[in-house]
Amino acid sequence: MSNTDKASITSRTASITKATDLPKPTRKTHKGLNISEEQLLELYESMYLQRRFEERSMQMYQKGKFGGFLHLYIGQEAVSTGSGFALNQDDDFITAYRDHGHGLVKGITPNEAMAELFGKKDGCSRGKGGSMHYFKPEKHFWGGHGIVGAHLPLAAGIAFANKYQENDRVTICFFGDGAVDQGALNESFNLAQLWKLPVIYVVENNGYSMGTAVHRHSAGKLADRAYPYGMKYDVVNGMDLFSVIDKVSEVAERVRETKEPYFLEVVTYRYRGHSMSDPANYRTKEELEEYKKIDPIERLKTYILDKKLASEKDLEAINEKVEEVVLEAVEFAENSDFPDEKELYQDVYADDDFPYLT
Amino acid sequence: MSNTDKASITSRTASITKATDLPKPTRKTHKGLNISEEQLLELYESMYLQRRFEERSMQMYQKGKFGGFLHLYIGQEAVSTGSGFALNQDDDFITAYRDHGHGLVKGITPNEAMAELFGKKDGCSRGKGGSMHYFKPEKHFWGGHGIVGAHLPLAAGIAFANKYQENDRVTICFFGDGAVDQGALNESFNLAQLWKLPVIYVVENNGYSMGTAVHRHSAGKLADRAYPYGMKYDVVNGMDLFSVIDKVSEVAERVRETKEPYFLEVVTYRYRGHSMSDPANYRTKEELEEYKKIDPIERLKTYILDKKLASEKDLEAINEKVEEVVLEAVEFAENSDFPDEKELYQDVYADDDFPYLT
Amino acid sequence: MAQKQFREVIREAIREEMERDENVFIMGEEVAEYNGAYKATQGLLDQFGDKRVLDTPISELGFAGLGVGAAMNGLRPIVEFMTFNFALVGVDQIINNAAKIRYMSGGQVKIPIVFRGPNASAGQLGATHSTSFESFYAHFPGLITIHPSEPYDAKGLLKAAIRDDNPVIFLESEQMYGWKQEVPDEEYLLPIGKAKVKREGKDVTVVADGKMYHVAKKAAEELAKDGVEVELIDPRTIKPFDMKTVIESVKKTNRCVVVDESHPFGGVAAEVGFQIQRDAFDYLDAPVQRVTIPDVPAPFSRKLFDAWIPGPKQVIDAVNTVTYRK
Amino acid sequence: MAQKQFREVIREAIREEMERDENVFIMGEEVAEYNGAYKATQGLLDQFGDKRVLDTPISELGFAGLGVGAAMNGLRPIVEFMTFNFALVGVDQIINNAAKIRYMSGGQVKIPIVFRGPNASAGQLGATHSTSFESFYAHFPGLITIHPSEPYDAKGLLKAAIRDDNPVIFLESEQMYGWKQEVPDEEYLLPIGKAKVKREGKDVTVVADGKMYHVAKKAAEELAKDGVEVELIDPRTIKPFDMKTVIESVKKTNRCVVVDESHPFGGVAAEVGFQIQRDAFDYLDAPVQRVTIPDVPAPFSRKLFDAWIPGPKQVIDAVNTVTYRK
Ligand SMILES: Cc1ncc(C[n+]2csc(CCOP(=O)(O)OP(=O)(O)O)c2C)c(N)n1
Ligand SMILES: Cc1ncc(C[n+]2csc(CCOP(=O)(O)OP(=O)(O)O)c2C)c(N)n1
Ligand SMILES: [Mg+2]
Ligand SMILES: [Mg+2]
Repeated sequence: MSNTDKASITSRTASITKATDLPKPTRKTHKGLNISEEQLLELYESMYLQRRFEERSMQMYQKGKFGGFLHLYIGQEAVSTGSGFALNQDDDFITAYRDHGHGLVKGITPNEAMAELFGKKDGCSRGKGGSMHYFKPEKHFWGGHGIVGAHLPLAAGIAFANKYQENDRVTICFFGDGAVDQGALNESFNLAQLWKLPVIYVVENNGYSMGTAVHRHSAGKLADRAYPYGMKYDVVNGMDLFSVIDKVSEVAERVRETKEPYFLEVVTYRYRGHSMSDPANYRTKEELEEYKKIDPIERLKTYILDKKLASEKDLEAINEKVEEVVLEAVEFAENSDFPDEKELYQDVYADDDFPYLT
Repeated sequence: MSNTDKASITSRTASITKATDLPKPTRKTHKGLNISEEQLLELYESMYLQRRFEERSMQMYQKGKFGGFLHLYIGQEAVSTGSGFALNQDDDFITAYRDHGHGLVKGITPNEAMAELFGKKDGCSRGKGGSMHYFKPEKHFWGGHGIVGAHLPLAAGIAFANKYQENDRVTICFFGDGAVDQGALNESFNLAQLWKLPVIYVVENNGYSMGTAVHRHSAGKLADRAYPYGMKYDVVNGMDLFSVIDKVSEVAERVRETKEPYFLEVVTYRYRGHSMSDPANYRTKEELEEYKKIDPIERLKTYILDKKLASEKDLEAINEKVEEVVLEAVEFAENSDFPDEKELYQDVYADDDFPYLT
Repeated sequence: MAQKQFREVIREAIREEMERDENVFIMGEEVAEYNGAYKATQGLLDQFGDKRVLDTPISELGFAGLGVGAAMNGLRPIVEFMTFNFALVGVDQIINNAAKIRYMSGGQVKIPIVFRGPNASAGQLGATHSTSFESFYAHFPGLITIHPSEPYDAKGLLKAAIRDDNPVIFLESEQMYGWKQEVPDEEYLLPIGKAKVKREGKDVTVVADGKMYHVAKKAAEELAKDGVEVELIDPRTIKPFDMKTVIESVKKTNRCVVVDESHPFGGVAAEVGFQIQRDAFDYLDAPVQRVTIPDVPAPFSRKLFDAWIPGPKQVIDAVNTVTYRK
Repeated sequence: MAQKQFREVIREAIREEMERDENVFIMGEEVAEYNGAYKATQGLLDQFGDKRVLDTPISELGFAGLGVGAAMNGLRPIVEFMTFNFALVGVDQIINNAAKIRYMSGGQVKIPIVFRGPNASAGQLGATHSTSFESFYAHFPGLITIHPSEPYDAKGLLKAAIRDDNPVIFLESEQMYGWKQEVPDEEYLLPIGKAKVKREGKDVTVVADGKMYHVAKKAAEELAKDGVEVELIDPRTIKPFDMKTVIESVKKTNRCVVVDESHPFGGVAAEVGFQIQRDAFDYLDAPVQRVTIPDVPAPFSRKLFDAWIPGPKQVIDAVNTVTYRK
C-alpha cells in the first residue's frame, strides 16, 4: 500500500470499497464476528458517546472552562471501540495524548473524563494529568502520554510484566503516524520481538502528524517498520468498526497464544485539527468531506438500519441517552471541586512526608 | 542470511567459499577491480600497518603507557581499507570508538595516532580525545565516537551539508552490530531516505556487541533494517578486501549519482576481546581460529604470491617498513610533550577568553 | 521604532541572518509548510524555499544530530524544537555531541549551531510539557545558554547566537510569543553573556530571567509603591552568566533575591545565590533568597497550576524577607 | 565482619532482594552471561535464571522505558546502565516517565524501579564517558538520587532503594568497585535521605559525596596533622538531601566546603552552599566554598585529566580559604 502521495490519500476515500489505499473492509457480518445484537447497540453507543463527549469538550474549551491542549479523536472512534471489543476487559491499553476515546472505552466514566478536563479532583487523574494524561490503571488503562513515542517502551514493559507474572493479558499500544519516526519504535520493536512480549502495537495512521502528511515524515510504508525484526504485521481499515474488530480479534488470539508482538497499521482519519488551535489548512475540505462520507458511526448506523437490527427510533433513544450522559458529565465536572492546594505536594513521591526542597 | 544462531556462525567460517552465512567473496581479480599492482601492495601495506599499529598499541597499553579503553580493530582491516580505496580522498568518514583503522586509512599518520593514545599534544586530537575519539577533519575524518549509535545522525548531517553545498562528496558511516538497536538508527535512516542524503551506512557485523552475540541483541537480520524506508541494502563479505572494494565502489557510485542513502552489512570478525579487559569467554577458541584462517591480510598475501604480483621478499620488505614506521610512532609518541595544563581550558568554546565558572 | 511581538523578532532575526549568510538554514517540526507551531517561522519557507527551511519528522535525536553533523561540515543550522521538553528524547546529541566534539577533537571541529524553541511552562499543559531548561543546559560546559525575556533582547541575542561559533541553546516562551516591545528597525546585535540592569534601585537586587523577569518586574512595581526600590537585573544569558553585574549591584543594595523558573535543586537561583555569598559575603545584610517553581512537576488543574507558578507575591515575600520587612 | 568490595555488596544487595521478592528482576547490557561489565552482577544469572536476569540490547531508551512499564504493572525492576553516561540516550524515560507518571496519574500508578550503574569519571575515558550525574537527576522532582561512597552505605541503601516505591537513581563508581570496607554479614538496611557525619571536627564542615568523599577524607587527614579538625559529612543521598545534618554541623564549625564531582553550574555544591547561606547565614564566619570538577569536559590526556579531577590539595586550599589560613 502506498500512502505516500496526497492524491492517492484523497482518491482512496472516494469510494471506500474500491479504494486500494484504504484496505477493504471485512465482509463479515456481525454474526460472523460473534457480535450479538445487543452488543451491536452497545458498540454504537460507545462510539457515539466518544463523539458527543468530545464535541461537548470542545464547546467547554471554547467557553474557557479549561485550558491547555485539547486533541480530539473524532473520526477515529472505530479504532478504540473495535479494539476494546476485541480484547478482554483486563487486557492493557496504553495510548498517546489523543486519549479520550481509548479512556472511555476502557472504563473511565464520562464524569471522570470530563472532570479531568476541567482539572477537578474527581477527574480520572485527580485533575493532575489533564486531557493528555488520562489514567485508570484499575481498569487497565495506563495513560495518556504526551511525549510522542515515549510510551512505546512502557507498553513493552507492561507486556513484560504480564508475561513474567504468567497471566494471560495482552497489551495494546496505540500511537500516531508521527510516532513511527521516533527511535523509541526501533528500540521497542526490537525488544518486544527479541523477548517475545505479548503486545500489539497499533499505529493509528490518520494521514497527518500535526500539519505534516505522512509521506512527508516517514519514508516507505508504515506497516513495513515491523519487517526487519521478523515481527508480524498487517494493515487494516480503521474507518470500519467490523474490520477493526475482525483484525484485532485475530491478532489478539495469536499474540495471546504465541506471546509474540504484532504490528498493526490502522488507516483512519481525524476530522478536527491537530489541537484546538489548528485550522488544518494543510488539507483540503474535499479530503475531509470524503472521509466524513465513510464515517464509522454513520456506517454502523446504516448497517444496523439496513439489517433492521434496530429502528431509527431505537438509535435516537440511544443518542438521547448519550446526550444526557454527556450533559450530566459536564454538570458533574462543573460541580466537582478543584483539588485542594495541598495536593500540589501529593503523589510526587510515594511518601506523604517527603521533605520537599524550597 | 541467518546470523542468528551460533552454530551457523561457526560453521560458516569452516570454509569461506562454501559458507552460506558469510556471503561469497567477489570473483573479481584485482584487474577486474581496476587495482594496479602498485596499489595492491599499498593496500597490503595499509592493512598490515593497521594490524601492527594496534599490536604495538596493545603492548604500550600493557606497559602502562596510557590508560582508558583500548578497542582493537584487528581482524576487521579489510573493511576500513577497502572502503578507503573505493571512495575518494575527500569523501567523509565517520565511525564509532573502534576507530584506529579507519583513522589511519583516512590519513591520520601513525605518529599522530600513537601520540593520541599516549595523550600527547601531537596526537590527532591534541591528546584530548584519546583512543575512542580520533579526529582529522582536514582529511575528512570526523571521528571516533564513544556513544553507541550517536554518530549516525552526525553522518546524515555531514551528508546533508555536502548535498547543500552541492559538492559531490559521499559520506560513509561505520558502526557496530550493537548500534543497530539504538533509536538513532531508525531516526537517521528515515531522515536520510526522506531527504535523499548521500550517505552509506555500514554496519560492521563482527558477531558480537561486547559479550552479546548478534542474535541475542537484534531480532531479525541486520541488513533488513533498511527495508521499511525503501532504502537499498546488501550484505558483503568483510573478511575479503576485494569484496569490500567491489561492493563499496558500486554503492558509492550509486549514492554519488542518486544522492540516496545505502545500507551495507559487512560481515567480519574481531580477533581480540571487546576492549583490553575482556577475555572474550563468550566465544569458543575454535570460532576464533576459523576466522583467523580467513584472515584478510593473509588472504591478500596469498593472492599476491599466487598471482606472482610480488615476491615473499617484497612483502617482507613492506612488513619491515611498517614495523619501522610503527616503532617510530611509538618513539614519536614517547617524545611528544603532554599538552600544557592551560590546554584544559582551550577548545571548549570558540572563544579563547571564555569566562569559565569556578 | 515599532512595537513588535516576540515571535516577530525571532522571525526577523532568523530572516536577516539567512539573508546574510546562505549557510544558515532552519529545520524543525512544522517550521515550513505550517509556518511554525507558534508561527515564529512564518513566511520563511516562501522566502527561502525548501532547501533552507525544512520540516522534520518527529525525530528530535535524528534532526538535532543531523544539525550537529551539518555544523561540523560547514553549515550554520538553526534547529527548532517544538518545545524544549521534546528535546529530551534527543538530548544526548546536545550534551555529548554538540557540547563536547570541539573539545574532544582538540579544537579542530567547530559546531556553530543554534537550538531554539519554547521553554518552560505555558499554562495547563501538564508535567511533560512544562519544564524549564535553562539550569539544565547551563550545567554542561561547551554550550552557551540564552534565556531572554523581552523582544528587544531576543532579537539582538538570537542574531548574535546565529553568528556565534559555539553551540547555543536559545530558550523562548510559548506564552511570551505574543508579547510586544519597541524594537528598532535598524539591524543590531547584542553581546552574549551580558546582563542588563533594567530597573535601578538601592534597596534590593532582584535577578530574574525569562518569563520570571516579568513577574519580578510586577513585584518591583508593587514594591516601589511601598517605598522599596528594587534593582532589577535580567541576566539574559545564563551561560556564561554575567555575575559581575550582579555582584556590583549587590555591593550597593546588600540584599538579593533570585527568581527563576527552574526547579530549586541546583537551579539558576542556587548557582547565583551561591556565587553571591562566595564573592560578596561581606556585603550581604541578609541571606540571598530564591523564588523558583516548587520541587514538584507541573500539575494540570488550573488551581494547582496557579499555586505552582511563582507570581509577584512570592517575589514580594522574598524581598520582604531579605529586607527584614516581616 | 568481613572486608567486602563495593561490587560485592552491590551484588549481595541485589541477590538478597531478589531472594526476598520474586517481583524483583534485573536487566541491562552484559549483566547476565557476561556477569556484568564490572562484575557487579556476577553469578546472578546462574542463581536466578534468564527470566530474572536479562541481557539487553544497547537500547537504553527501550529498556529503561520497558523497566518503567514493568514497574507500573507490578514488578520491581533494577535497570543497570553500563555507565550513566549512556543513560542520556534514554533519559526522557527517566525524566518524563519514571519521575512524572505517578503525579500525572494522581497517585494511581506507582513506579518502584532502581536505575543503577557507574557514575562519573574513571580515568582516561574522555569527555563522553566521564560525566557525574548526581546534580542532574536531583534537579528533577519525582526521583530519589543516591550517591554512596563506601560499601557499607551502598549495600544498606541499595536494599532500601529496591524496596522503595519511588524511582531511584543509584550512582556507583567504576573506580570504586574494587575498594573495600568492613560490612556486616547480617542483613541491614539504611534509611534513604540521611547523611552521616563520618568524622567529627570543630573547625570546618566538609560535605563530600561519592568518589569525592574519599578525596575529602584524605584532605581531612592531612589537615588534622596541621591541627585543623574537619567535620566530614557524607550526604549519601542527594535527593532528598539531609540539610539538617549539614546545618547543625555548620552551626558548630561556622565554616563549610562542599566537594562534589559535578560541574560547578547548579551542582550539588551550589545547592548546598546556597541553602547554608540561606538557613545558617548568621553562623557563617566565611563564605561557603566549593570544590568541583572544572567547567570543562573531561580531557583524555593523563596530565590534563589529573589537573581536571579534584584532589585533596584543592580541598585543603578551600579549607584554608574558609579558615582564613591563607
Ligand atoms: C517527542 C515529541 N516531539 C514533539 C511533540 C509535539 N507534538 C505533539 S503531537 C505531534 C504530532 C503527532 O502526530 P501523530 O503521531 O500522527 O498523532 P496524531 O496527532 O495524528 O494522533 C507533535 C509534533 C511531542 N509531544 N513529543
Ligand atoms: C549508548 C551506549 N551504550 C552502551 C555503551 C557501552 N558500550 C560501548 S561499546 C559496546 C558494544 C558495542 O558493540 P558493537 O556495536 O557491535 O561494536 P563493536 O564493539 O563490535 O565494534 C557497549 C555496550 C556505549 N558506549 N554507548
Ligand atoms: Mg497522525
Ligand atoms: Mg560488534
